[in-house]
Amino acid sequence: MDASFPLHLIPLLPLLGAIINLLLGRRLGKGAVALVACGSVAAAALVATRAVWVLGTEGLPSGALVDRFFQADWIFSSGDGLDLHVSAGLMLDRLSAVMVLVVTWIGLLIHIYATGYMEHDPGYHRFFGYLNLFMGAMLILVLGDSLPVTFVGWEGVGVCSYLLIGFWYAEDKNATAGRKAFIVNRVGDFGFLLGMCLLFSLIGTLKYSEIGSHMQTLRQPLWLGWPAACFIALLIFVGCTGKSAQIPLHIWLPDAMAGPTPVSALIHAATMVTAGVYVVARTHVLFDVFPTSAKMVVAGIGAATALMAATVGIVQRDFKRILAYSTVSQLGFMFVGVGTGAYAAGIFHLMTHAFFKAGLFLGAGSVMHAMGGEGDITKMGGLGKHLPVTRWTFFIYCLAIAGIFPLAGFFSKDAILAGAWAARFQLARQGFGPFSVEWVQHFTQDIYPKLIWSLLAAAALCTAFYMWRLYFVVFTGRFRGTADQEHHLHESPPEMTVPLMVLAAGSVVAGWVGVPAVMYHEGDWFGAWLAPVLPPPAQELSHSVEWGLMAVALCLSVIGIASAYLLYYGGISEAARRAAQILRPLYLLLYNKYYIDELYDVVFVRPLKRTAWFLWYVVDAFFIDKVLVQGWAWMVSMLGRAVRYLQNGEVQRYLVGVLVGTAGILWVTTTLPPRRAAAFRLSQQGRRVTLEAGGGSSRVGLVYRVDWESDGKWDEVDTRWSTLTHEYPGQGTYKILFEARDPRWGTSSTRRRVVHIE
Amino acid sequence: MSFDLEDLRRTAPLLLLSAAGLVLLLLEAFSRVRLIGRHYHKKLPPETSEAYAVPLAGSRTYLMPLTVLFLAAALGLVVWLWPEAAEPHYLYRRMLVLDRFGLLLSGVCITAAAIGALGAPAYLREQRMEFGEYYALLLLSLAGMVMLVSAADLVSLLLGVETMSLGAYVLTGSWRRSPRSSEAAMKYFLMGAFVSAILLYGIALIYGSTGTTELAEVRAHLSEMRSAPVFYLGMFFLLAGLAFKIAAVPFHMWAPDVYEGAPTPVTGFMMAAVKTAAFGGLIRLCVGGLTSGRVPEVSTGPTGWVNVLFVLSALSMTLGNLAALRQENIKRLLAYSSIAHAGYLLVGVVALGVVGDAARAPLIYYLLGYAVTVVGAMAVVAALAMGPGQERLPIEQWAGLGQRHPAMALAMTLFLLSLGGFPPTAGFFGKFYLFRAALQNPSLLLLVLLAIVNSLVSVYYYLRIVTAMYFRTPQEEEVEGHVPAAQGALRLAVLLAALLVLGLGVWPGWAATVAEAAKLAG
Amino acid sequence: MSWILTLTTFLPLLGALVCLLLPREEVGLLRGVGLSVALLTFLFSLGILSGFNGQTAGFLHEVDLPWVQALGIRYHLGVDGISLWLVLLTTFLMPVVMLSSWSAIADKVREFTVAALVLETGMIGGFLALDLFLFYVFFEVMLIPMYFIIGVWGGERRLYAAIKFVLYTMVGSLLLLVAILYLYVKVHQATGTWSFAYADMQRLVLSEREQLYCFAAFALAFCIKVPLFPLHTWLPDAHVEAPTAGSVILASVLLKYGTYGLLRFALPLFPHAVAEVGPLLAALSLAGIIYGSLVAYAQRDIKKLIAYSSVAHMGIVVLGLLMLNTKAVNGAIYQMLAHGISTGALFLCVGVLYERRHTRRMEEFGGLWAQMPVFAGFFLIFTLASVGLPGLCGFVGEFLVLAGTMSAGRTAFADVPLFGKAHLYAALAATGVVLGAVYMLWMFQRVMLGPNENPKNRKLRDLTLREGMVLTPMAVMAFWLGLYPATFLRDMNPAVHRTLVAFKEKYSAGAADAEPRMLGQDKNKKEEGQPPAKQDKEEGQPPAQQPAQPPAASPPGTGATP
Amino acid sequence: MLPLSYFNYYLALGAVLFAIGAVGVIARRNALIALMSVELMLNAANLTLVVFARAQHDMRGQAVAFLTIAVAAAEAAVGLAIVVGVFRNRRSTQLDDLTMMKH
Repeated sequence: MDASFPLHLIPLLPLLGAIINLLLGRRLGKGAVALVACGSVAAAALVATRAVWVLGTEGLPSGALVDRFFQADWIFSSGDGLDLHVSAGLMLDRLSAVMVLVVTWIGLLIHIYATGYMEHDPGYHRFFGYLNLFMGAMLILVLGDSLPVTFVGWEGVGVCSYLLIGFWYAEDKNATAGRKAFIVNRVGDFGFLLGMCLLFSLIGTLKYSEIGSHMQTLRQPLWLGWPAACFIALLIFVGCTGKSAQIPLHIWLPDAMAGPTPVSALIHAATMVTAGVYVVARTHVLFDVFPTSAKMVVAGIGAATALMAATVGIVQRDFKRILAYSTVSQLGFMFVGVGTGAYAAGIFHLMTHAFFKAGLFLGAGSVMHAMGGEGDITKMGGLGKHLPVTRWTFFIYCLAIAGIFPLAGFFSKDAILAGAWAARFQLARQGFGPFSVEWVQHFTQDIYPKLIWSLLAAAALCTAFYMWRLYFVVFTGRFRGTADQEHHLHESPPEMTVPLMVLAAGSVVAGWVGVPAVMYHEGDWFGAWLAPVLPPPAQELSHSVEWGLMAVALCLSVIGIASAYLLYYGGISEAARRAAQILRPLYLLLYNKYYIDELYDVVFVRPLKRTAWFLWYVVDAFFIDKVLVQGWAWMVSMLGRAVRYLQNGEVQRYLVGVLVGTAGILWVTTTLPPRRAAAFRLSQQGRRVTLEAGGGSSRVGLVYRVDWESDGKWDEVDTRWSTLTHEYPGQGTYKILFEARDPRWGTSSTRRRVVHIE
Repeated sequence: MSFDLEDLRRTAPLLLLSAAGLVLLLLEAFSRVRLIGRHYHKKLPPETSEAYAVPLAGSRTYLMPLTVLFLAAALGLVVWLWPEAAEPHYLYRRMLVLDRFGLLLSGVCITAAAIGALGAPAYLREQRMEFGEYYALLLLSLAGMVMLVSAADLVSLLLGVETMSLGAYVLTGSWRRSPRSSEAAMKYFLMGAFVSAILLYGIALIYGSTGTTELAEVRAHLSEMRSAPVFYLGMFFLLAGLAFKIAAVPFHMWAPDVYEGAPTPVTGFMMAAVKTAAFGGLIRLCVGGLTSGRVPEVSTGPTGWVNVLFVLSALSMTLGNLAALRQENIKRLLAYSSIAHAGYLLVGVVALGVVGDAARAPLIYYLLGYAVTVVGAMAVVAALAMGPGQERLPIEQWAGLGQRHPAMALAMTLFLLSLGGFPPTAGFFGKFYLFRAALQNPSLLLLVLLAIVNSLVSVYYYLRIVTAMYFRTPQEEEVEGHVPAAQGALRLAVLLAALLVLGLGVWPGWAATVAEAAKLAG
Repeated sequence: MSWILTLTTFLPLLGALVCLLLPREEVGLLRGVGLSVALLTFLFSLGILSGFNGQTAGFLHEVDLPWVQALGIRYHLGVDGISLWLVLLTTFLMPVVMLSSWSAIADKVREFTVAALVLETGMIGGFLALDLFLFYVFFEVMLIPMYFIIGVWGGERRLYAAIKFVLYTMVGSLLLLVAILYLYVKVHQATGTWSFAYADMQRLVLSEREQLYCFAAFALAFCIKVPLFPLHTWLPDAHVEAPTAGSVILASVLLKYGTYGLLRFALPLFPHAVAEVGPLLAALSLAGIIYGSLVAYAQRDIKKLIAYSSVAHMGIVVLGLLMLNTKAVNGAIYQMLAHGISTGALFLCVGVLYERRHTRRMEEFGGLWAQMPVFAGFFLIFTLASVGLPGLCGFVGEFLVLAGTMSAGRTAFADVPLFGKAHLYAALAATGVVLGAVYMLWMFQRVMLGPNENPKNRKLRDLTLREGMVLTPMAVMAFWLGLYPATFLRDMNPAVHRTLVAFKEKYSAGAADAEPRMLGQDKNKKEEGQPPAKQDKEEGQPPAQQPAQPPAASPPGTGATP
Repeated sequence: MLPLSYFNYYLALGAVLFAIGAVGVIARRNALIALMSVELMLNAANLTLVVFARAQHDMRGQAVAFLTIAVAAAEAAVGLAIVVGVFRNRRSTQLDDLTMMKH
């Protein structure tokens, strides 16, 4: 049963804040703008918490709070057997409760941080207007009760990220980064839109609650034997890769660092990028269909992205770029969690990651704030003494993300690793070409999950290594920047450091919510909270295996940190430089992000420009316009010129014209008809041959003669009948002579035809 | 055998016009004139001759109103005879016939002549060729037209054509000061005479083969004509003669030169009235004389007149439009456009042969619409083209006229749109009405499509003039002092024509019903 | 006989005549009269809304008087769900266009006001005409004022663009005339009466081949107007050379005549030809979407870019129309409205820029956001609307068309082979969404974002009050169309359903064999009351009554009749 | 009534005269000669008319012949007047010179 609750207030408040700031911001002054911005988000947070409280206490565990903001349909079209009714409805169930809390509270913290960070920026009111707009759109995305409403939020956040990345539009590279983000998101949205339309075309409704009841139709094979649900799931997953920066469409996130740091923290760490994971979790019904190819793809891409991003993160020099690749990698982890069926683990990691990743970015912000905007870590060093609070909060975040025991990272990452290890996919009942059924079964059940686990383990190792490399290079050793930078080094103001501390506390505490059962029997409170909404993981692991996995994970983290300590403590050590020299090609490959950007440029961007140019200059401007359109005009005008010069002014030539004209008409009307009539049509039935004169209506008044055996003697003379038949006695080939004559003028024409008689 | 007075009453318009012509001649004879030598007109081309009579300025101002009065009276007579002409009466021993078709077409000719005459004095005074005979010739030529249109006998057909043409030859050459006018007259006369000889020879042959020159009789004798080749040759010569008059290709070569050379009001008169009368004669001949149910091959046979006119129509439309495309001189452009319109009208005549009586009303409506449009257009050309020395004919010189003479330019645009066949005008409804009749017989679909393509091509050169008038900026400054003498009369003429064109376009109902009622004798 | 339609149609013409009489020098007065007449027409057009309550399927406010009795031509106006919003779009845009051209049109103001008002009469009349002859007259009447607007007040190559525009459209409309005449003659053969009425034409059943030829003529005429892919080369020239007001009217209303004509005349009259030629047109529209977007990406002139974007948007509309189910057709009509608002507004923005810098080339601009923040806001809203952001006008139409295309296989009103691969068509059409973002944002960045190096752009002043009053209603409509589409869909849906049911009824009735017959008349029995040499009908003959529209049994499935 | 073939020679004469007249108009460059040729053509037509009238014993043809003589006279008068007009302007009556208006 769904209780109703004024959910529309949650997205509406930030939107109102945005409108006020954008329209009236210039006149309100910085204080008022900040108040309106943070106030609206705080109010939204309170309402959200109240809603989650109501959801938690009353109502059934699997129920949801529903709010139909408009009673009438938003978009509707009926009458052709498959009526489309899309209404602007909002829904809060246990899954979206987690998301709402994360978005609102962490969003609030970042808003407060931003009031300090953006202190002396001229576009102050515009920034907070966009930020509130983003919050509104994100809340619509999370609270949407059907795919179209989610899609509205989906595109809304895409636009806000475009505006915020390109916030300092004065430089071209920021604007280009914003545009790149929006277009890559748009490619993702292309997939999401198609998935939505395909789903609608099959079951006629798009509400999450109703998708479950139509699973029967979705299992029917749509194409190549795969069920429709698989295709829809994959299409939606394309949308998610676009939004959550997974392998094919991840190139926009590192460039998105061009935006202000609070933006990176809010959008590109905590909220927007996680929308993909949320949507996959929300539509888990589609992914759980029998041949779990969709889930295998999700897990595969997640793992690959995790490792790729982690390896690239190792060699980067820019502070925020390292964190960006870290986010991509952690998102990979979440997708593996969701992909392998451990939905709760995925969402749990999403929640914990929001805390420490937001903290990391804010820390980076305060460092760059102190360093006067300098982002290259090789020019920093030894900042620990100058920024104590930032340093110690950074220390906690690094521990958390590396996955050290008591902190959040350990529990959520471990849950995902366990889920990966225990995953069991079913691909198909019959073999694929050379592979027998058993081998396929064996592969999907054992080899593939283990492969994913090992990729994740390697990614975890790299994560620990590059985070602590960052920590040691920035906060330990001696300062490598310029003198006046060192002179300016100062701790950030309280409205920046307080959120850091809160997030640090969160990074520690957040993990305890989901302690795995094996350690503490009902410790997995978070899993229990999500159990009624999301399906449980495929099957349980034995205790010994779980302990073993935890131990392995912990060891990997420790090894990562230790090696980072050896190589980078007190600045980049000599050993690190020599390693970079020896592995030069590998170093370059990683530093240039596996050359994926250049690949896309060569494969997509440049050909697009060239075909555009070709289509415009060659096809449009020349072929269609010049040749087809103006060609005709030129031809007609040439004809006109020719006709005009016929008239040279001499009277006698005109008179000749009159005579020639009369003669011409005489010729046309007298000799032409017989000629057309003579072109007869011959039809043959065995020995009977019939002859039918041509020329249609213009053969009135003509006479015909025919000589069947061309023996010089006209068999039929001057008959008026235009159809003549003849019965040939014997076999053989005969030549028929046919003549049509106009008796009035004596003009005639003859045709002869050879005919074979059996 | 008595002379029936009734006949006189029934040919009242014809008689009135002739009498009016003579009266004007006499009036002209008694008005004052001054002999002058060459030195007076310095601007004349060197080779012009010594001395000739030049009418005193202002001595002829009363002639135009008188002419218009006579024309109005003639029109009144036409309207008066209209109810009586419900069923045809044969006059003068079956030489002429009084029927609604003849009356309507003569009404059209008279209206066109009246509008043309209204606009004439301004132009004539400007070009200093003010003389009375102009109006006399106009009326006499008009009398010829009325006779041609209501001819029931080949001989009266010939006489009508001759009277009309002779008047036209002299009018064309009446602009003594311009060498072009005399050259045009010479060409027009020579070809006209040559073709009227052919016409006469045709009549002789037909008389020979059918034994009579009366159209109704000819039709009766079609089944048992004495010798077919003679008859068909005679028919061809008759068709050739009339095709020359309506300037259908290949008999069109005279038209551009003559229309360009003749003074503009005369060109307007020739384009509108002469062409309408010629078509009237052609319809009389083809429908009245050469179509009979029992002998279809004379009309729709391979050598029948429908085939001949089909070819003429296709040629005229195509060549007329193509030649007009690159034309620079406005009068020559409108000449070629009138050849093209002869082609469209021939589609109607062909439809008369193929579809029968359904095509008669559209043809008459199109004739009315076309005549009014062309006479209006030429009146505007006369008004706008009046430069101090040379007439402003090349289209470049029309640049920017939209600014300087907005009213005239707007009227000209309306006329051009009507010629091009754009909706709210008479031209469009005419074409629609004509194609509606033609399309009832699938064999004409090809001709209609050709007409459609041609009217598309024609839109280009009509809009070229509009483009020049409105979109281009004028090159040389208008000589301020010189305000064209086109006062009230010419403006009234243009206004009348414009109102008729627009009225026929927006409320074609009444014109269509009148055209429907205009039955053909026999 | 309600007079509302006649008044709305001919009020602008009245205004034009009044302006003709005013002296040429009184520029202020002329502009005032022009604007007030346009506003008055808009108020009257709101009156048309009165009859609509979401259930009306048939035509409302019908006016049916004989015009040329002898030929069966009737002055027959009527409005239904489809043409309602197009008329209101026209009357809504005219005051905006008049206001926006106060500064743009400096010379010959009287002629401009007259041309614009005559054009408005033509446009409104065309949408309301239910007599094919009357439709053709209005279809042509629109051509001349547009020709003058482009030709007199246009840019450098205005002559070439104006002539090309007229001739290109004339090719189509002359073929249309022949097709209409052919139908007119066939109606006479089938029923014995001369009539151009839309109801009679709809009930006329022709043979397979005749339908194909007539449909080809109709489709060519309207596809030139749309413009569909290969026939579109007149659009960029016409747009670039036309003044701002001309471009807005051309983009927002004249293009809609193509698609409106297809939906109202081409589809219902020749169902079998649609089934046959549908796949080709759909393929062309898809090509149009992708081709239009790509070529737009290669443009240096903003107006040309927006012109090619119109080719892409209208490609989506044509695709929607050809899918023959209520969702896709509703989406198509909605996209027409949305495109009218978004592209019209974009042209207004370009007009604002043109008035300041007298150039339209992108490299001349750059970094204008700092200079003109308010203008930047409006320009951003309209760019995003054109890209199809949900919440703005572009999304609803696209979503409905894509949903309709995807589900065409199961829900179409005629079994066309095309719907087998409808999924593929939907996928290709959806690429338009991505390409749209590519070139629009690329243009937006080149013009508004980035550093402001060009010295000439230093001191551009922001929007004046008048320009603000021009752009604000457009922005309001963009949001209204995006956020609350029910107001528009409520009336479109029943009309579209009725058209498609009529289409299905005629499609299933099969094609005539040799000579034409009317729907509901069985093949052999000709209507008795038709003696061969038939005199034309006298005054008293009531127009051929259209059989009462039976409550159409909707096709299989749950579709409850509205 | 005599068969038509009896009059072949007269008809042939008429046709030949007609042809000569036509060639005269086209070939000769002098305007006056052209006028005379036209008169010749008209008389050829008259001859044919009279022959046919005789063949059918019907006076109509001969009446028409009289009419045509009057018409020919009128035409000659007008033609000469125009030739005089051209001569006054051009000092020459050669038809080849009259090419001021072309194309």
